[in-house]
Amino acid sequence: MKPKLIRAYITAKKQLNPDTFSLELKTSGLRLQPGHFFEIRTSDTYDPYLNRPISVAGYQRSRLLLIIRKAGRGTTLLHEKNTGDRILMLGPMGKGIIPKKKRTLVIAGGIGIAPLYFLAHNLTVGKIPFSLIYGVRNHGDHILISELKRICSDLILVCERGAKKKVTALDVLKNMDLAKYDIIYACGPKAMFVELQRMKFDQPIYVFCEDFLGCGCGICIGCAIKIKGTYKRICIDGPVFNLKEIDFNV
Amino acid sequence: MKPKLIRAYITAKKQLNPDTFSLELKTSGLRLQPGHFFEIRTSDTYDPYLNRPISVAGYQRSRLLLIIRKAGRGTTLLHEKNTGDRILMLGPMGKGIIPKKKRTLVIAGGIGIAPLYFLAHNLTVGKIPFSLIYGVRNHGDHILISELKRICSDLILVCERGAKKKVTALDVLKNMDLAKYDIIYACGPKAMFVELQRMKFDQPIYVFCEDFLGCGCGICIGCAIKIKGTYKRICIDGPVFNLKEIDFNV
Amino acid sequence: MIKLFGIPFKNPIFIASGVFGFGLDFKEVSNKVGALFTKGITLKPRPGNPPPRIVETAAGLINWVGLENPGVDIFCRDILPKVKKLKCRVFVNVAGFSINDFEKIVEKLADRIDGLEINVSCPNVKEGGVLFGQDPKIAAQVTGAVRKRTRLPVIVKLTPNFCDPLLIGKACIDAGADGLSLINTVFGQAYNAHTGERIISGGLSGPAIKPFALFCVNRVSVLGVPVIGIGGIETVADVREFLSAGASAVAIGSALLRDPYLPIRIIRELKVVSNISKNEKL
Amino acid sequence: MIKLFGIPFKNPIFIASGVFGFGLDFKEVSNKVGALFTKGITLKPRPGNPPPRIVETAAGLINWVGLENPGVDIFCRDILPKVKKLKCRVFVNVAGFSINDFEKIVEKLADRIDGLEINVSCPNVKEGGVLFGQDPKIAAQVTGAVRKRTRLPVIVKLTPNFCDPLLIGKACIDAGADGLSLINTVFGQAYNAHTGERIISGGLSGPAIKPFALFCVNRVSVLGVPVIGIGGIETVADVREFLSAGASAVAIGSALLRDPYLPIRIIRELKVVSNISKNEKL
Ligand SMILES: Cc1cc2nc3c(=O)[nH]c(=O)nc-3n(C[C@H](O)[C@H](O)[C@H](O)COP(=O)(O)OP(=O)(O)OC[C@H]3O[C@@H](n4cnc5c(N)ncnc54)[C@H](O)[C@@H]3O)c2cc1C
Ligand SMILES: Cc1cc2nc3c(=O)[nH]c(=O)nc-3n(C[C@H](O)[C@H](O)[C@H](O)COP(=O)(O)OP(=O)(O)OC[C@H]3O[C@@H](n4cnc5c(N)ncnc54)[C@H](O)[C@@H]3O)c2cc1C
Ligand SMILES: Cc1cc2nc3c(=O)[nH]c(=O)nc-3n(C[C@H](O)[C@H](O)[C@H](O)COP(=O)(O)O)c2cc1C
Ligand SMILES: Cc1cc2nc3c(=O)[nH]c(=O)nc-3n(C[C@H](O)[C@H](O)[C@H](O)COP(=O)(O)O)c2cc1C
Ligand code: FES
Ligand code: FES
Repeated sequence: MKPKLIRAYITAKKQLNPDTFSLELKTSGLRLQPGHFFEIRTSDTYDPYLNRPISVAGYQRSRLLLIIRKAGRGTTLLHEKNTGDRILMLGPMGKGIIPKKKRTLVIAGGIGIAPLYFLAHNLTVGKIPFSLIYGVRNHGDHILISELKRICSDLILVCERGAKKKVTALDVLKNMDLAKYDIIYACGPKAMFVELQRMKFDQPIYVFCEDFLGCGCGICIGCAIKIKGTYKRICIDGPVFNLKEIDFNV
Repeated sequence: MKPKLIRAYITAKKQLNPDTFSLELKTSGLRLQPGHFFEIRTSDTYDPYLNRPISVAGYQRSRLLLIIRKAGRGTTLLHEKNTGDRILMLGPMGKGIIPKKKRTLVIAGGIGIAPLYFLAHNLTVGKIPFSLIYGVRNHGDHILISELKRICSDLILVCERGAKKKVTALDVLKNMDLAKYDIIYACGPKAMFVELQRMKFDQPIYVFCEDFLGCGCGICIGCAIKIKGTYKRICIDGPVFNLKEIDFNV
Repeated sequence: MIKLFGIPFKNPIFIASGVFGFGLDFKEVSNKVGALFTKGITLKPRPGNPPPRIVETAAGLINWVGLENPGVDIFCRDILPKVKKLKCRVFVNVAGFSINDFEKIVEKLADRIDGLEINVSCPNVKEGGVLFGQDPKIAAQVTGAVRKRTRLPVIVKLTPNFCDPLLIGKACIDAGADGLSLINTVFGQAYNAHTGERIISGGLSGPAIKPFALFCVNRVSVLGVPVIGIGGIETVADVREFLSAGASAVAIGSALLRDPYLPIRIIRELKVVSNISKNEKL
Repeated sequence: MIKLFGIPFKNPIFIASGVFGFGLDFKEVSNKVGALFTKGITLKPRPGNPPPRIVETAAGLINWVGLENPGVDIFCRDILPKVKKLKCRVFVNVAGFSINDFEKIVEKLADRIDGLEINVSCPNVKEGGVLFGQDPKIAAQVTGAVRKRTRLPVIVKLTPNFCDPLLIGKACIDAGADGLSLINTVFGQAYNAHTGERIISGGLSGPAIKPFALFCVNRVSVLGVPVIGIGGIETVADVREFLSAGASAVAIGSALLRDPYLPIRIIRELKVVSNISKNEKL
């Protein structure tokens, strides 16, 4: 699907944890898969200048769900918007993925849950069994717990700090029997990807890359990622890549 | 009074005509006169970059009244603010004036009513009789009519276009017996000032100048106005000047 | 319709080099503009620079893409046939690291396009690039060498960095340039405020540089050749500012990163505006 | 506390020339900063340019104040006694239209201040100004002439316009400059989009130019003298970017137009931040 300029109304806004919120936007006629994202205009002015890429976290009955973490200026301006406000955005962008009918493991770190929430939903709809490991930094950071519990029979919530059991998603992973899974999807900070790469899994592992983008639609070549030795564009060739092919030491 | 950095809450917002609105801000401990203005930050970002000067239109019981016309980007952003929002501003700036106990004529053109509304109020409180000629471009543009009627026994509303009687404030002036007045105050577009200057009144006439300012507090020398042959600063030496001393042909 | 270099253009709204690839991703946009300036083409393929390649700044961005492109041979074989089908003028942005490079690229392109934009102003490559555009003698040499090898319109793209576009522009015109385009990006850097590391060193673009671009365009407008104004154009008002400063046409750059459909809207509004002013004159 | 040119400064946050008058309107601010650079002082009084003198642009502004100032004599007689009471270092920004001007102003100022900032970079005057700062030979001549007449620290303020600050800076240091400050404003223009008239042609400043300023500061930082970084500084993060780029101290300019109290906040935050990082190191 070719990206379009879309003006959509906010139909709902929810605070999910102290620095994460969701926006529900009314926009019809799209065909969306996990991996797709929108480039959101955060201000009517030139500051911030560039749009901000935000993943599709859900799409049902003309309602687009976005889950956003206040990371800086742009997302803070988005946080100031309210139900009824109109948002300008471009999309859908990126390549969406259709989950394979394989035994699936999903690993989310922090805000990485955003696109994976959509993936989990699609896995459920497609009746594909999956486990979800969802790690966060601080106690209370987990979002959408009841929704996740409803769609995921095997949900492992972990917390690095402040909880009784201090573990990361990767600690959990190391103590798991991974032979149970044929395919892995992950989204989280870059450090997590680097660590996952070191773990050398047998099964294919696909990661949702989140980096600073220019245009989001392939025209600026500003979002280089080295894949099997040559630069690809995160926005057009991804954002989902086979982790084994990524060269992080560029 | 030295300008301070003030963070004030909007306690009321009213739409006065299609492109003019008022904001009431809670801020205490100020001593304000007509001519004083505040430099308002219209955005948390760098675009628009400079603050916008807005006159004090009223101040009573810690409530500051601003009357603002949507003229461009900054004032449009201000218009998007709502009751409960906090506004950052610097002030008070400029030299306030204390109206003399003389028979007074006040001439307002368009948004020029903003500082003159405060002046009219102070004239009333000081029991100084005055007439107010208030001209606007289009039918329906007049604001605060009932309030003005209450404080001003001699109110002349005129309208350039769209009304039955198409006249400007200056047309009215030309047909008036000006000997009735000892002093004149005016605020309006520059074209009006130039025209008033041509009319060569006998009595002193003071005008509230509105130009694009840099800092509003005297430090940038960016707001030059030629007074008796030398440049003065609108923001610090004004904004109220003796019209006869202004040299517009700079 | 406007006429420059003896050839007609649908309108004076062009697309600047490097921000729209080869115009093939959004053909409906390319088909509407007066001209498309392609991404810079080098003699050999270039992988481009490692990330981060783009960092946002106040009302603009710094890029350090580093002329990633497939090289002139693959361009001619795989891309040019598609580009030729676009319903707009196509100018290829030629980026060399030696005079010889420029000559060879121009020869290989031959006359299969509408014109050439000689890029002596790229700040994001180590050799050549902006250095060629900072010295009037070298800029003139490059222009002269290209001039000898083509009958196509030759536009030289000027840098505003550490040299006077008026001097460089004049030298290039004397050496045979038909027009000038400016400005290319302004030198810029950004640092990580926490670690102190440099994040990027590259070229600044966007609304932030518009006043500087207007100054430069106005400065070279006395030289008597068509000038393509570039730098921070986002609105019809911006277009009119550049035309007022002396540009014959304008090219939109970074704004396309915010909205690839922008040129369509600008062209439409510009038509409406000029129709209105025509009617007002009646 | 920092030490530059052999003298101590309370902190590395200075106030740039021309945006705070003589520091007397907001004394509580002047008293807190490391140094104040005065509005440019010329030999004769100057009325300045007609309005409009300031036009806002994206994330910045263009000014065309034109060095309005009372001239060195009235400055010395009426203003200097008050300025001397400020509890900060005071550097007088010296603006000449000939080498002779510079010499005379410096002689008249004598050693009643803490240092001199030689302004060879003002874009808003017809004669002299930026032209002096674009030619390494003339810039060096000015510097040399000043050097002979004073034992005070001499800082040369560089322009980023159409010349390489590295070249000019080197020439000035060879001629005896103790330090460099940069950047002065960038050439900029704005036009009325409706009428086509030029509104202003002057100097661009503010966050828009910060990336360019960082580039220039970083470029001259190899020269081995203290560099005062200027251009678009609004936050502690900006300060740290400039220090990372190689500046020894920074000066705040346009940001004061938005908030004259800003330096106090930046100095306070900077102290907090550096205390935190000190504690983290323990
Ligand atoms: C394909 C894709 C999908 C994404 N999906 C989502 C999603 O669904 N939900 C979501 O929340 N996010 C998502 N992201 C990430 C999101 O786009 C970013 O968090 C967002 O762009 C940040 O914008 P901002 O203006 O809020 O932050 P910025 O103001 O741009 O700041 C971002 C970070 O950089 C730091 N920084 C900026 N400048 C400097 C400097 N000079 N020195 C040091 N540090 C600096 C800031 O402190 C901050 O930590 C996605 C990204 C991609 C590429
Ligand atoms: C002392 C003082 C007191 C004031 N008091 C009040 C008051 O009480 N109430 C009030 O409403 N106003 C008042 N004003 C005026 C007010 O400050 C301005 O209307 C306001 O600053 C406009 O800001 P803006 O961002 O909304 O408009 P801007 O976006 O700055 O635009 C202002 C105007 O300039 C035009 N313009 C801008 N750029 C260009 C260009 N390149 N080419 C052509 N045209 C252009 C716009 O179209 C618009 O008409 C006062 C001014 C002063 C100096
Ligand atoms: C991401 C990016 C890539 C660019 N690549 C090129 C290029 O290959 N060749 C070139 O001459 N200019 C290149 N430019 C410069 C633009 O064509 C233009 O001159 C500059 O960005 C100023 O215009 P703007 O402010 O509208 O972006 C590039 C600019 C950007 C932002
Ligand atoms: C209104 C104004 C007046 C200025 N006057 C002077 C001056 O007299 N002498 C000088 O050397 N620089 C002058 N400058 C330049 C500033 O000192 C500074 O170098 C420049 O504005 C960049 O910094 P900024 O982006 O923080 O403003 C002036 C700048 C402004 C905005
Ligand atoms: S962000 Fe522009 S090409 Fe990917
Ligand atoms: S606006 Fe700065 S001195 Fe008046």
